[in-house]
Amino acid sequence: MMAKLTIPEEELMSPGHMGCLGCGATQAMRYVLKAAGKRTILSIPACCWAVMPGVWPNTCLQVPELYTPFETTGASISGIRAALDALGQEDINVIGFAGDGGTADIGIQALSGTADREDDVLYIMYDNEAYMNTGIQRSGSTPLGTWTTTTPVGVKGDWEKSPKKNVTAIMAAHGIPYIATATTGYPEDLIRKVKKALSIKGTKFIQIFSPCPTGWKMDPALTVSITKEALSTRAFNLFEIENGVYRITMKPKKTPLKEYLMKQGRFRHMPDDLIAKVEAGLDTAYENLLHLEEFTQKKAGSSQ
Amino acid sequence: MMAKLTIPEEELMSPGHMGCLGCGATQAMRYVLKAAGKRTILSIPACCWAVMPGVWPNTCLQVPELYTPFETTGASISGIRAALDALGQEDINVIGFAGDGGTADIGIQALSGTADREDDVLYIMYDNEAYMNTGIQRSGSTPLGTWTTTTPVGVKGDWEKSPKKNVTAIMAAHGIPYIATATTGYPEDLIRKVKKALSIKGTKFIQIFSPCPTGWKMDPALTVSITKEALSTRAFNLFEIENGVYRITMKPKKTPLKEYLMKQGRFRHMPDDLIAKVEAGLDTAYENLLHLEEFTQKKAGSSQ
Amino acid sequence: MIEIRFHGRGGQGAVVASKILADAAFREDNDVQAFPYFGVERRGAPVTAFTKIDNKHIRNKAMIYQPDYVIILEASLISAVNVTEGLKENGLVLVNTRDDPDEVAERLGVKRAACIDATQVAIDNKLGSKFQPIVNTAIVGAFAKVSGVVKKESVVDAILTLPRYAERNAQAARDAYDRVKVSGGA
Amino acid sequence: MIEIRFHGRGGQGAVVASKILADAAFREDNDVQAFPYFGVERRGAPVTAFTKIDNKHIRNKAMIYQPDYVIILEASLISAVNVTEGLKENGLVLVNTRDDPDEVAERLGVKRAACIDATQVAIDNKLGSKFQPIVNTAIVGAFAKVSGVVKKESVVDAILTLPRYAERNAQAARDAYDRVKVSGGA
Amino acid sequence: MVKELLTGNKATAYGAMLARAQVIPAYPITPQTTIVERIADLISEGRMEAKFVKVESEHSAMAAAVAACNTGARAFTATSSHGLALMHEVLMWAAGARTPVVVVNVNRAMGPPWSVWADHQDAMAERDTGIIQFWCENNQEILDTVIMAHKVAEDPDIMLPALINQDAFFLSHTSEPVDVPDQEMVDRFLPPFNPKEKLDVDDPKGFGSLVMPPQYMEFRAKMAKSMDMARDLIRKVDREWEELTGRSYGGMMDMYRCDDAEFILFGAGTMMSTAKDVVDDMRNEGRKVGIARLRILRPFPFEEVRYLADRVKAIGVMDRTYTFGQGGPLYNEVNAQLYNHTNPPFTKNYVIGVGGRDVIPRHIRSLFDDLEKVQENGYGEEGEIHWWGLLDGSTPKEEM
Amino acid sequence: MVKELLTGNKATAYGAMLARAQVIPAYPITPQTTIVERIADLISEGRMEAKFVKVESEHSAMAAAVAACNTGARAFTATSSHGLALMHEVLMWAAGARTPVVVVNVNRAMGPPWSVWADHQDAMAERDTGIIQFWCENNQEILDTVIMAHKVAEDPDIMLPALINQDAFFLSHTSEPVDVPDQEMVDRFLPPFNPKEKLDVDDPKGFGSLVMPPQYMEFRAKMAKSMDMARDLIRKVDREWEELTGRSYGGMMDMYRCDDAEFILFGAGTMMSTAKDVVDDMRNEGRKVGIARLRILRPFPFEEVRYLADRVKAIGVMDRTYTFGQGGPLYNEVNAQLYNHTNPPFTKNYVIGVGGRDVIPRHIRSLFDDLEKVQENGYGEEGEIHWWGLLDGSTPKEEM
Amino acid sequence: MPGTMDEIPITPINTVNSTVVKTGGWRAFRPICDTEKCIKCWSCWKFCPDVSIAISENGPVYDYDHCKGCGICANVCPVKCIEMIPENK
Amino acid sequence: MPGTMDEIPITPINTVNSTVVKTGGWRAFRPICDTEKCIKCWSCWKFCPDVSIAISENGPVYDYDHCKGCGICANVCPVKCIEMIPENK
Ligand SMILES: Cc1ncc(C[n+]2csc(CCOP(=O)(O)OP(=O)(O)O)c2C)c(N)n1
Ligand SMILES: Cc1ncc(C[n+]2csc(CCOP(=O)(O)OP(=O)(O)O)c2C)c(N)n1
Ligand code: SF4
Ligand code: SF4
Ligand code: SF4
Ligand code: SF4
Repeated sequence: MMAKLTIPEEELMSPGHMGCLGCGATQAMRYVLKAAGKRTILSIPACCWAVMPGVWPNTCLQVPELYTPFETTGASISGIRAALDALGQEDINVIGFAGDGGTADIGIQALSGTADREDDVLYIMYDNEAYMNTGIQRSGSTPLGTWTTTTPVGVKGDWEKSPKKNVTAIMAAHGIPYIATATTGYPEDLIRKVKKALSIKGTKFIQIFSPCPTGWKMDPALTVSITKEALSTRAFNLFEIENGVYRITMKPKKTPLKEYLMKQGRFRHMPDDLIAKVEAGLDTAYENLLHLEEFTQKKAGSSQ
Repeated sequence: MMAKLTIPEEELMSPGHMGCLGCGATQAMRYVLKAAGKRTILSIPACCWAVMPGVWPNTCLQVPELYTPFETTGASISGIRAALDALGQEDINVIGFAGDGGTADIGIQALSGTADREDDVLYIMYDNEAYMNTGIQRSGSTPLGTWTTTTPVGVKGDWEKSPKKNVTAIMAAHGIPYIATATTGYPEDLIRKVKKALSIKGTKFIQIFSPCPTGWKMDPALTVSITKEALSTRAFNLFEIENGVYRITMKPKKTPLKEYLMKQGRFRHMPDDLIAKVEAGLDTAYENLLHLEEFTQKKAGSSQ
Repeated sequence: MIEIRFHGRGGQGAVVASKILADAAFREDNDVQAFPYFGVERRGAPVTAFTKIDNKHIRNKAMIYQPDYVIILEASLISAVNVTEGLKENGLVLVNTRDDPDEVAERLGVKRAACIDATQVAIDNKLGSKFQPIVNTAIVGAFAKVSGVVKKESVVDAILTLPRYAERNAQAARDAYDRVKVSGGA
Repeated sequence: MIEIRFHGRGGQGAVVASKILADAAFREDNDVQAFPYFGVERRGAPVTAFTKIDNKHIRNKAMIYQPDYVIILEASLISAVNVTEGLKENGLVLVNTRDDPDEVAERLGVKRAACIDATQVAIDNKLGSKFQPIVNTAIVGAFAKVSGVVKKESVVDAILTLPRYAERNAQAARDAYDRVKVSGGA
Repeated sequence: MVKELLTGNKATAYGAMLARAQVIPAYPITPQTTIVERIADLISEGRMEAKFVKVESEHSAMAAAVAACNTGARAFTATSSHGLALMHEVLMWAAGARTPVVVVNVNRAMGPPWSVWADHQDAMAERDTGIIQFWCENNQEILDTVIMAHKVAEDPDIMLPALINQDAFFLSHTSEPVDVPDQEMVDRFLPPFNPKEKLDVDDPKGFGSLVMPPQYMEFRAKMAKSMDMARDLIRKVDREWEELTGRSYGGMMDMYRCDDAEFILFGAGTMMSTAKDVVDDMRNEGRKVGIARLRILRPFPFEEVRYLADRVKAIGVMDRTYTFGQGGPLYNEVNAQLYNHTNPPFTKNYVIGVGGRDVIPRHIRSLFDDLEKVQENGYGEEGEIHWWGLLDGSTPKEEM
Repeated sequence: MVKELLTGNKATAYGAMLARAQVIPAYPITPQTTIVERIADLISEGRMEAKFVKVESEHSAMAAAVAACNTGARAFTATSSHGLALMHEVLMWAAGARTPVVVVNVNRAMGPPWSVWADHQDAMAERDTGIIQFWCENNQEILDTVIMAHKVAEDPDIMLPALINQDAFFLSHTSEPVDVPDQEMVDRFLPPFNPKEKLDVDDPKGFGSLVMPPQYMEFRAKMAKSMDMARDLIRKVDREWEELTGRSYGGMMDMYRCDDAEFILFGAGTMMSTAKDVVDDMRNEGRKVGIARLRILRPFPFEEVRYLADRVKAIGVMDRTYTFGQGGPLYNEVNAQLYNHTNPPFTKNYVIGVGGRDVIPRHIRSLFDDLEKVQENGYGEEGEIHWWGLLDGSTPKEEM
Repeated sequence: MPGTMDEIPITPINTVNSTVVKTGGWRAFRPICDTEKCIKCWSCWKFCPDVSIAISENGPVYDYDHCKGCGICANVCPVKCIEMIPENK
Repeated sequence: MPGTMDEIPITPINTVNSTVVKTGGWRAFRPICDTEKCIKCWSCWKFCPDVSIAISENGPVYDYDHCKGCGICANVCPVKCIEMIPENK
């Protein structure tokens, strides 16, 4: 009567870490380590995950881990890989694990360099849609309409004015062999993607949608369920891009965006017309994705 | 019997500059200034163009011009625009003019930030496919197979191993309203695109293919004619992307890549199989472009 | 100089409480400082904040090691944190609890304790949710009563400058002022 | 110490010439330095390079202001650059030209000049293209003859370490050694 | 003038607002973050008119600020530790470009170890860049200094960027009563920024080109001269501010009960505020002690340091950081300036409070005690540089 | 051992090859570029086995080098001026992380004005970072120092990054005869890099985490101690190298004819090489002059400076840069270390050669003349800091 | 926490498993499982961000030393057999 | 070139038109136009990177003070009426 576990049982992340109540980013790490296993070296820049493992001499991570300056993840994992190559050490996963700010903003150059060099590493962007470690400031990955401390509602309605930065598209433009999105609400899918990425040589990129109850002004108990709504509202989409070929890995039935937004304090100020505008944008983006899937799959099929 | 001039007569770039014999980048500047006119502020990072205007107190530029550290063009033009806004000065073009290294590599983060903020500026990448100011080192924009001083042929054949970075695709992924490619061999097209870009609000990006006889190990007299071959071999393609819709602005008849390559010392070592591989890659990229054109135009048509 | 230490959880408003108290004292022509413990705590974790009050100019920028008062925003912290650390001999501890102050004093091993069911006050005044009542204004009201360091009016005035629910918060402070109980039957 | 200055154009090999000469002198147990003028010149623009030769250890890292010899890789530079600047009283100028050395000496206002048609030597030895003949090895060969500062053999040995067309370059040096003419009919 | 309870960070934001900063490119970093947030709030509430450029890094923040300045706008930014370090290249650029950007830096320790607490390495490591440096001990001083710094930096004779330092948490996150001056008064004090040369389409010029060696040195000499001229201007601006507000920060240096002092502690930031209390106590006990607080690091207050040297028996220099392989930076600065000076007093270096360790009155008192002892008996085992309070037993337990 | 004609940059590349650098992330910049190019060539010719990581910026170069070091590989990189400045944050990180990356810096002026010529501001502005600093005067020294620096930096007691400085063009682009030691001999001298702690999947540890204030200071004290210990090790490594090759660089300082000198010029880089020639000439004229060349800036050679101070009448300090608002950095360093020293000699600062101005023998001679005059008559109008050779007439025309 | 200079490594190297940190003190609400109702689907285990649920034959076993009381387990439980009880009571 | 400190601005501000720099000295080959053959299409003018060709009724007028002799004009001329002559001769 005991159900089989759907994700690996081994834990490489321990309790006693410093994550907030209900932190999605900690789930992300837990799953990534389950997928990657012990023969993994992690590189973590400034972000919540630079604090969460614990204050010296404690750590919740059971794999070797390098803390680095904020903007260096791409360069750091390139350096680790180069060193392993120089030392003749093989079969070790090198994973950069950075927040959306550390990826889409201050770290995008180092990441772009890594991809340009085609270094054999996996870069994971855990995406909580703002700078959380410093207390909820906008990042490139913050969606249109969001309140953060640097996009205040105030009198003038200075909420975030530009749409969520499309980091997977940017990475796709780099022509790397594997790109995927995942979310903490679907650990099986997440783990499969991490494993697949690690089986491919070259630069791989995975964006993990990781709810942050603190920054999203949300009940921590909703961390899992909110991801389902993010998917069904197209606020986030699950797909992978293998050698340029798109595959949408989940196509849930559409639900109204407003329900998703109103569960989160960061969106609660949004007027209906703004919500409609955002919703339209998300729908277009989703259609685009469907088109890309069709188009790239057809092309791949025809070239076989 | 005197033909009408096909490009504006006014010169905002003077002779006496420090460009090499037959420098394509100087042509690029000449045409850009003809298109943009006097009410233009230029920002130029470290690159050949930081040296070419002349040693203090000389300058060949007849518009105000700010030299900046290498990696700052995006931030610099954002700062200029913000200042103009704060000072209430309107109708001034703000143009960043940077090399491929200063754009695709060390400057990509600042540029990405500018695009993310949707600042109202034009960013021009003059693309000579390597770091020329420092004496021909690879950049992200260096094509597969190229010799440069950091991708030597040597004994091991350490020529450039990754394809030319697709900067327009990266910028397209940023969702900016106007992106174009141009080349110095077609000044009328180039000037039209610069003018169009300047008529649009938001962040615009133009990549100008600018031959460098010094770095390409090529007869300077070929600066113009080589661009035609670049186009007909698909080594470079002319197109524009307006609000996501692609338009290929020149579709020349295909000519063999090898002829193009063998005119340039930087490619002369390339074995035939490598040439074939590069050629196949360029053909695929061109097909992709054709597909994108079809697909995005159809979509745009249907949504009208 | 009077030194007060607050214990709460990240997100519960201990830092704001320390500022309200400072503001109240400032309104009575004192010099003041209010500051959080300089940690990297996350939401849910125990946090500490401080207030210094003096009728002379406060130049001392050091932290507080021997508080005159300790204010505990949530009783469950008592088992998680050494709340009485450094408390002065005659110091007083104010706790958000329904329990009896004498019993609390004994449990904590201190001479003087005071208790206020700030959670109930907050719920009564519709501050926060049932799961996350906002107790920081109530407890400062109670503190005014048991310490006499600041007047009720000053606390209310300080609270009234809050950007949201100012009046309800002020009322909570007034209610707590009335309901707080001190050990020794005072 | 013997100091030599080279004038050429960017891309023409003046810097390599200065190194070849230094290398030749070094092979004769001298201490040497070879360095370009520290400019930011681009291809086509006039460039300058230097060689210092001494039988003692050279510690002086300063540039050269009063050369003993000036070597001009292309005659058209004479009108573009002040090629004789600082030349020592008895200094010699060696020019790549078909012209007569006496005439050149007069034109330059110097006591001693030497001329070699290095362009022709280069073309004869298939060095570079007709439009861009590579004259730097030839001219160093000529220099060996007219200056006596280094032996022909040393120049040839130095040239033979070049990565490409070493033998043809060496032959150019030998040819130029034989063909160079000095003013005053020497 | 209204008194408000402000943290150092809010005081900073108010300073920028009152100075009418026009372009503010900034990037968040603990413990500077609330500066950026408060500025966003002030703009959003319509209380402040400035272009807030939400850059993607500190490097870009400073680069955008420099460009804005070159275009003729008053530019302001704020950062801390790693952010300041990432600006390093552009700080030097700002100095050479003569763009008077004002930067507030919340002094925080450099990693690794990661640490967000007060430490002066970040700013000391910019002492060679050509940027003016102000140091503050309380929130009032921060607000006032933002305004004064713009006036100094933007003076046509100066035209250099300025850095304003405040201790992490001890100021940035501590609320204190602060007088908020009227806008009208500030406007009288600080005229609009109107640089002689700027990017101007009607008078096109190039800014910052290549210069050959013979001239480069001249440009640097001009910079050196402007930096030196800033000394008198800083004193003058301080006096003007005092006339308007009654508040002075001592011009180039903040001396507290130094006039007849025999023993002086010199240092920067909040620990010197605490030290003033200790001096009062010790004076009551008849001890001739005083505090010299670093107000300006660049240009270095050499006249003031020499003035002190002529009067005191010994100077203890407190450094909240360390220059590895050479000693505390302030200690070196003071010694360097007193060398070649007649009648040099004894000096000793105390490295203290590094990485956010609290400096409490007892520590200050023990430093004075130590200084007196050393002046009488010479340096003990620890030599002239003493790390105060290490676990290795080099500091008496009871003084820790 | 073969003698080859090498530029400073080629000597650097050979040094990295002989030191068996394993990971080399680097980014080109004038005048360092040919280092990167030569390394690419050596690898491509199969003469060197190293992973060359073609990073997109210097910030990434240093970050990749640090990470490689943490993984247990010997890491090397090279840069110059703006590139070094862009590394600033990561240089501090490398120090705190105790990763012995070796960095060669071609000293070049900082912009604006853009300038590619020799100037020491780039490196001096890193003096507070915790990185060991070597300075070279010729190409032989560069090659040798790359090897020695790895040995010093990687010592288990030290574990700090090292910076090796060489003057732009005067060394980087100047060919000189250089002894190229055998690989076998170098291997005997320099053991493989094998750090005690590294990223290891079989023994997982975290590197560089947050540390609370009480411990942060202890970590810094450990760094300070290691830096201080480097002094003896540098002397020892210099002696060992001398035993193997016959070449010594004076350990912590290169003193030339200082023993009985009355007047000393102290400074860094190529101008001090030129100055040695001048000293020989002047000695022949009976003048008691000597040259103290900066070999190590960090840790500062305080014993050597004090040794000199005990012997000479005056020290002239030549700075090829300037710290705005305080004086030449070397001048300050020397003064700082001589303060509190008994029997202090007279010192004067000469700012010279800034931004690539050539320093020729006549200049050196006139500095000695000036120093003698000043020691007798006191500072003249220029004071104790003299910018040598400005167009403003402050330096006699005939001495320029 | 190491007490002397010698016990401190040259740079922070983290070796102590974070389980020594009892984050249970953060908890304001305590999850209690009605093991009768539990169907052993392990959703709670799978989603716990604090790795504070162990699997047993009787259903989830809580590690109250570390559970922070976020309420995710109660929220994801398909049969709603987990209740969040205020710690104070 | 300014000669005194006072003539030097505080930072390099470039105001002198670069035409003062005679880059004609770089030229090894000199373009000569056979104006008889010229059809006045202005390709040469359009593509000259050194802005060294002026338009006249008789065809291109060269600015030999600045022309560097790259040969582009000769190369692009549709009727091949421009010849590049070695400067030496
Ligand atoms: C150079 C630099 N700038 C700024 C910071 C401050 N900082 C640390 S973490 C952080 C935000 C991280 O955001 P993100 O990458 O989205 O991760 P999250 O905190 O949301 O997990 C910032 C701004 C820093 N450490 N270094
Ligand atoms: C921080 C920094 N790193 C490196 C350099 C050196 N640098 C100046 S220009 C340049 C190459 C420029 O290449 P690109 O942008 O392609 O322009 P191009 O020179 O080819 O015109 C480099 C590496 C610099 N100035 N600053
Ligand atoms: S190197 Fe190339 S791009 Fe640079 S000036 Fe010369 S020709 Fe133009
Ligand atoms: S989620 Fe509910 S049903 Fe599933 S194992 Fe946990 S307690 Fe049992
Ligand atoms: S040769 Fe070149 S520079 Fe001269 S005019 Fe023709 S195109 Fe212009
Ligand atoms: S390109 Fe030829 S035909 Fe046309 S204008 Fe020039 S010279 Fe005349």
